[in-house]
Amino acid sequence: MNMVEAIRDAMDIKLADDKNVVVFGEDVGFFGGVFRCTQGLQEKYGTSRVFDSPINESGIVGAGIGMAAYGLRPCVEIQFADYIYPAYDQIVSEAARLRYRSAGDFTAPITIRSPVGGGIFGGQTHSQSPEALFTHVSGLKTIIPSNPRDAKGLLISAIEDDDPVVFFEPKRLYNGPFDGHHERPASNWTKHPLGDVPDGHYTVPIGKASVFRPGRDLTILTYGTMVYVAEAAVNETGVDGEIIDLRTLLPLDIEAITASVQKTGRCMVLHEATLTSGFGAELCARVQETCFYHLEVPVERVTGWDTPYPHAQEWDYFPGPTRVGNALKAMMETV
Amino acid sequence: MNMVEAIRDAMDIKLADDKNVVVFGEDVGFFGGVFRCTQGLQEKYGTSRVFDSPINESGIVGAGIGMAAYGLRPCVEIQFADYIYPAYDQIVSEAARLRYRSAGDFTAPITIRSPVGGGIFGGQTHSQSPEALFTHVSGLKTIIPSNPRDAKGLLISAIEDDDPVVFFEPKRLYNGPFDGHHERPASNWTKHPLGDVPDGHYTVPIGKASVFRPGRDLTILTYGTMVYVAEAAVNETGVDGEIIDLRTLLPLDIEAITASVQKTGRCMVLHEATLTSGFGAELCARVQETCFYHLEVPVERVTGWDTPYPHAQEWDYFPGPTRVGNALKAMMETV
Amino acid sequence: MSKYAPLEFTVPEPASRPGDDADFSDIDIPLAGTVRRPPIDVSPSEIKDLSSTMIRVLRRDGAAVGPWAQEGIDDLLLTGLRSMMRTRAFDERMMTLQRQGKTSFYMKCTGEEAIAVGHQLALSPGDMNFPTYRQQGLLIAQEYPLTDMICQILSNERDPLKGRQLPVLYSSKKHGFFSISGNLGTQFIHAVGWAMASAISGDTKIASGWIGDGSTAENDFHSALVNASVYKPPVVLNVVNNQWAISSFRGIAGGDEATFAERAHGYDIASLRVDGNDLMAVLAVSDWAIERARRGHGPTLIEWVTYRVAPHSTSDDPSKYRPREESDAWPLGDPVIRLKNHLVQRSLWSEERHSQAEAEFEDEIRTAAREAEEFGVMGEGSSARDLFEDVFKEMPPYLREQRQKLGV
Amino acid sequence: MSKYAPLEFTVPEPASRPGDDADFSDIDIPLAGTVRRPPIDVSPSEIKDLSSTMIRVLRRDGAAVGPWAQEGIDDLLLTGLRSMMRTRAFDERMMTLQRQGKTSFYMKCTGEEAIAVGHQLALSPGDMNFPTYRQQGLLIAQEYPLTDMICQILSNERDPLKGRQLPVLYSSKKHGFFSISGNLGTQFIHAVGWAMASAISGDTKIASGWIGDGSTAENDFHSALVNASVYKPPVVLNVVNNQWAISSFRGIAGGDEATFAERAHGYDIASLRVDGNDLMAVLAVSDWAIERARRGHGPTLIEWVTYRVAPHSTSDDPSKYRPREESDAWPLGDPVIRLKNHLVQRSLWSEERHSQAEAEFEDEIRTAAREAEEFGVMGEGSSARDLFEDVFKEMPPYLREQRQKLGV
Ligand SMILES: Cc1ncc(C[n+]2csc(CCOP(=O)(O)OP(=O)(O)O)c2C)c(N)n1
Ligand SMILES: Cc1ncc(C[n+]2csc(CCOP(=O)(O)OP(=O)(O)O)c2C)c(N)n1
Ligand SMILES: [Mg+2]
Ligand SMILES: [Mg+2]
Repeated sequence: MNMVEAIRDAMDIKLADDKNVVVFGEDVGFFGGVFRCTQGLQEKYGTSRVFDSPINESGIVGAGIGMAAYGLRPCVEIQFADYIYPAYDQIVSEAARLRYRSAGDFTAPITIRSPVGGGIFGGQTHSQSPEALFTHVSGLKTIIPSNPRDAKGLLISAIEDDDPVVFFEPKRLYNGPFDGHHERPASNWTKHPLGDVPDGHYTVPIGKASVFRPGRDLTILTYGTMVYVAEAAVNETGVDGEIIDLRTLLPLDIEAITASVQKTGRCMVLHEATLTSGFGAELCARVQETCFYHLEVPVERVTGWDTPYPHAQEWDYFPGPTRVGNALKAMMETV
Repeated sequence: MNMVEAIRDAMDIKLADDKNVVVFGEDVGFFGGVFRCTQGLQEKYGTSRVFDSPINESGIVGAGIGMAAYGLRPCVEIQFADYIYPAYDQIVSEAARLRYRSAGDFTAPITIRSPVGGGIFGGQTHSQSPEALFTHVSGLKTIIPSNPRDAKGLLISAIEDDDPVVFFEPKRLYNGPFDGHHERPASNWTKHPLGDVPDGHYTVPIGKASVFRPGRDLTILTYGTMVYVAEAAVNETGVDGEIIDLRTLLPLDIEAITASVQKTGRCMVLHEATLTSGFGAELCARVQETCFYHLEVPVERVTGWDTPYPHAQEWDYFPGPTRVGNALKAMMETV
Repeated sequence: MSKYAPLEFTVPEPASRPGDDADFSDIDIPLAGTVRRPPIDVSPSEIKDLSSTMIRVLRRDGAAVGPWAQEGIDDLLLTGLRSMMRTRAFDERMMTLQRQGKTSFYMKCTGEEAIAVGHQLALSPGDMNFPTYRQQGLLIAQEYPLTDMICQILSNERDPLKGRQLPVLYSSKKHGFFSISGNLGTQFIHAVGWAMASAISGDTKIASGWIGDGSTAENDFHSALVNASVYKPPVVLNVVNNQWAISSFRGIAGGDEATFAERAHGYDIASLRVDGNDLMAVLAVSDWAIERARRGHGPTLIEWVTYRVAPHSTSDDPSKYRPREESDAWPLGDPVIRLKNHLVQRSLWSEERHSQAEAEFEDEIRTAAREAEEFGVMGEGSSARDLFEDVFKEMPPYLREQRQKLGV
Repeated sequence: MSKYAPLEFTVPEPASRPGDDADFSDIDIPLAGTVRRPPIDVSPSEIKDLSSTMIRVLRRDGAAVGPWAQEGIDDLLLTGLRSMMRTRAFDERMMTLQRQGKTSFYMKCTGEEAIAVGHQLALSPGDMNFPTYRQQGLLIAQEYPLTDMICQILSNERDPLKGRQLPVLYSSKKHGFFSISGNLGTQFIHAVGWAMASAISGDTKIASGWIGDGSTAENDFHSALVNASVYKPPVVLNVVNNQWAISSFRGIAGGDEATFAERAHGYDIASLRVDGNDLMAVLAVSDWAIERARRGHGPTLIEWVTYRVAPHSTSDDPSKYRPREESDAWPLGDPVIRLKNHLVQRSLWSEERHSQAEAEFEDEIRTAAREAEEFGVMGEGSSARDLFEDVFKEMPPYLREQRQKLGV
């Protein structure tokens, strides 16, 4: 099962087992979404459960909050994460604050799905990774799965969660794991163990990282597409990196992180978003707080540059396996 | 001169010397702004240069971008930084990207002023410090002055800058330096050397920090209101802290930071915003990158908690001199 | 050089400023009873004229006239009068508390009481309001415990919102009162979403959204209208046009040449413009719109024309931007006096009962305030532990750690 | 239990879906020449009817009729025809390049050419468009170098935007063409702001904003209209209603019962609804609105009624959501053919010249494409150094360091 199918399966299961679940967003109804994540769901559950929304991201989230306050569990789609900013006020000032400001009287159990990341030659408005803009907001949970199995289990957890969840889907992973070698043929999920998605209802817990690849030399903290880039770089350099797939950014699995870095003594933080004030900054800060006396070299951030996501220079922007590999080697060389 | 007067003076000078400067925002015209920062300017420059806007923050910034593209230099006010989120898309996707995406063909030299921070018993929607949400955005400059003299010089620089600038004014400092001892009588700027503001046109450069108080034991990286809290904690604990007032968060004066931390070997990061993914995370990350081998203890973040800004519990949220002082002492005790 | 004159930039100005005589000559007021009452299933395009006029029931002489005058609602009218009087007395008392330094902040709705009170009396249990900070009448009209309200205003130990919100930003699901946001306009689309949910669930409940004239400029106004236009959910969209938004008059929201009710036309939403200082008009029009929504005929936008007699808040001084005596000149009068006159004329009420009631309500509120003050004022008694609760349903480990760090 | 029936949730549906016969019976089309032409200083409230009808000049038989028919503009009409033809030929060629893998992405405006082309011909040098991605006609109508356009589409060495933008998101200040944003709707308020600036500066230039039917739902539509309503700047606000927004039809933007032009009523903005497939109507109405703006009479919103013949983009397959032959059934016809018929009838043009012109334009564009391809395709020749330029006017040290790290 690819990631699109896994995500669709999660919504399908929740639509079937909870009549309060509704799914909407731009083009998600009759058409089934520009990435096809909701294909067939309107036909199966009707237009009251799965429907098109006007092109108004603020309204999608705002109406979702009203529905959630009523008692529904909306799972909404923002067509690209680059278009989530018009909804930013509704997410930050409303969804994230409602429980707190009403002392639990009203809540907003809404799931906001949105494709993130580049690598599809989409230019600056189809490529961004804005996760750090959400991890700074108290009251929100932020999830980024890296494979179909996690995506399904985490999306079910998100929809069942009683708080608002921002669920970012690395669009470059929809069809297959992607290691950053854009010049090579694309692989797909059918051949990958994590494309083997269990049937029916299961959950992957929010707030738990997974050790994607155990290793002894160095810890790589990463998530989403970059998990595979890290894997490629590890394989190509021979550095025995332990790759931690964070899966949830907030709440962060600091225990898993600390255990790994205290073991390896070296830590790289890897993401596609721009460097400054990216989520990698928080990871650096936490790691040096909990592992200071174990660190042999500074925590190294390998990330997108502090520029908008370019179109033609996409692969110069993208922190691919070469850049990651060079950084890995440099970190192992430093005394 | 207090900070309100200094800010007004900066706008007054720019309105007078550049006919392309216009000032607008909610209640800024006839009334002169809810914090009185534009008082008298409409009378002096007329309704074409200084005027009220509809209550639509997105429109304030959006119209400002259009004006800037025409050739004006709008200096707009968002009444409270808590209300900047509706304008977030216009700031991030438009103002910050325009030069890049048009390869310099169009630019958006707009200054967005807004009061930040708490300590005025204003509850969660009159107290926030959202600076980190802007430092992650490539193409924006972010400034937070801590005193009238800098405020005037930096605001003139911001208006003259050819790129969009977010200019946050710590509202608790408008009338006087505030050290976090809310139970004591408020002091005001007339008695403070930094309240002595030069007449006429001058600039304070964007991107340059200042050493607010030299010290040998430890570096405190901070900005805005927290500068005075740091000062109080240093005085009260006797820890000889070097207080760096960053003034500009982006571009960050990494040289000043590195010089100080390499000298002291200890670094505290202090801000009022919530901890996770706050600007303190970036500071931690940078400091451990540039000063790793000089650091004797982990960089310590003292910040607001990861909760919304509460109303009644304001002083439990606020990282006041006691909390800062305790952290300073603990950092000096650690071996 | 050019055959065109240089363009000019114009900014709308109110008819009068401090020092001028108050001037409301630009407000057209039709005689009471002259506006028709369409059936509740009328199509929006058939009643466009009703957005440009003003539905009024109470005549200057106290008589209730025209097609919107309801009969057989004497008890409701008496309840309405009492609720308006209690709301006004409450506001006065809270101002005193603020002056005494017992709360940091307060916002009055003086002169606008008929709107929230009348509308609430037309709603049914289970319906949900999405209010702004000037609809305290919604709570007071339904006997929400005044002590609880005051505890919220004092942010004390018994504050139902645990000290987390600015005074007056109430929340009570039980009373059909959605948590007030400090951010303007955001609740308007929530009302639409809630109403969509009611329809999706095959329920019979309706939502009622509230927004100020100034706040109609916010973008959420549009998202609410677009969604209401597309899905036609059971929602009433109330615009309280009290002429001012802090220091800026309605013209700065684009409400000078067109009415706010007319905004609905482009969205195919029914809309009505109403004398908001006329409780009988408020009741009748609210009934109409609520019944329309509940019968599945879709949304209605209502512009309630009124005047903000009070300062914007306790932080505001309106004499800086409008004539001091402007509120006396307001042509729609005082909603309490207008209803009183009607009831007195019909011998359902008297000047003596009015004075008695005033004293009674003052007493009631003074007692409630005294009771509330026992639990603390100005944030006293609020718990630092509460600072970390309700960020999420379950407190995650990192917040527990932060709480420990604070030592609470 | 309740006396009310359960509410129902309804979502608007287009008249036809794949497999159905195309159905446009819900679109009312008045005869050409039947709609009045008001003076340019008319007040918005006097022309509300013009938002619900459709201004048309070209009759089915090719005659130009009615008060909006202009005379003495033969050269302009010929230029218009050529520009439309060139635009269409350009689109076709770019599709081929996309199929050949020379560009990743393209968006056609087939069937909508009259709107951008006609409007551009009515503008003056110095005026500024704030376009969407479907107004390539604005550039092509003013002889913007096709090679430059193609270099942008190919993101090659000569791409004026240095490879930073998705193909088709042009920018050219010199040609009065504001940088196209990938984010829908944002430019509408920019147009208003730019026009405000023109008025503030005592200039005589006007701005022209563009938005799609689907994108009118975006909140920036409201902020644009509110600001246009308040300050009455010299701006023309163009809504291109091509019936579809990717897979959702106009009803999902609330444009089914009310027209998009009617949105302007509640804002006291003049508005007109126009046959967008009729170049003579486009010219005449654009002239009217531009002159109105330039003379200081304020903003006009124009709804151009047309049909998106093309797929949304090269990533789209419309047969998934609408009848395959829907575009043939579109009742307003093809703008090129309609103008051609008019010109042929008046002997200003002929079938032969038409075929010749087609061949000529195909050639011109093929040549331009060949020229452009020499500088690379699919991002070839773009420089990694350019990645770090233009983030700011001056590159700050941290970006210089990052560039060094990348080794460029
Ligand atoms: C998003 C946002 N912007 C600005 C403010 C500041 N503010 C609070 S009330 C107000 C005026 C609102 O006026 P109106 O909507 O007419 O309501 P009224 O106070 O007259 O009842 C403003 C500008 C805010 N609370 N939220
Ligand atoms: C803010 C934002 N939301 C969503 C999108 C994705 N998107 C691109 S085009 C489009 C449809 C726009 O339709 P319309 O405005 O009618 O213009 P048309 O394509 O018909 O010319 C959508 C939803 C976007 N680009 N920006
Ligand atoms: Mg008001
Ligand atoms: Mg369209």
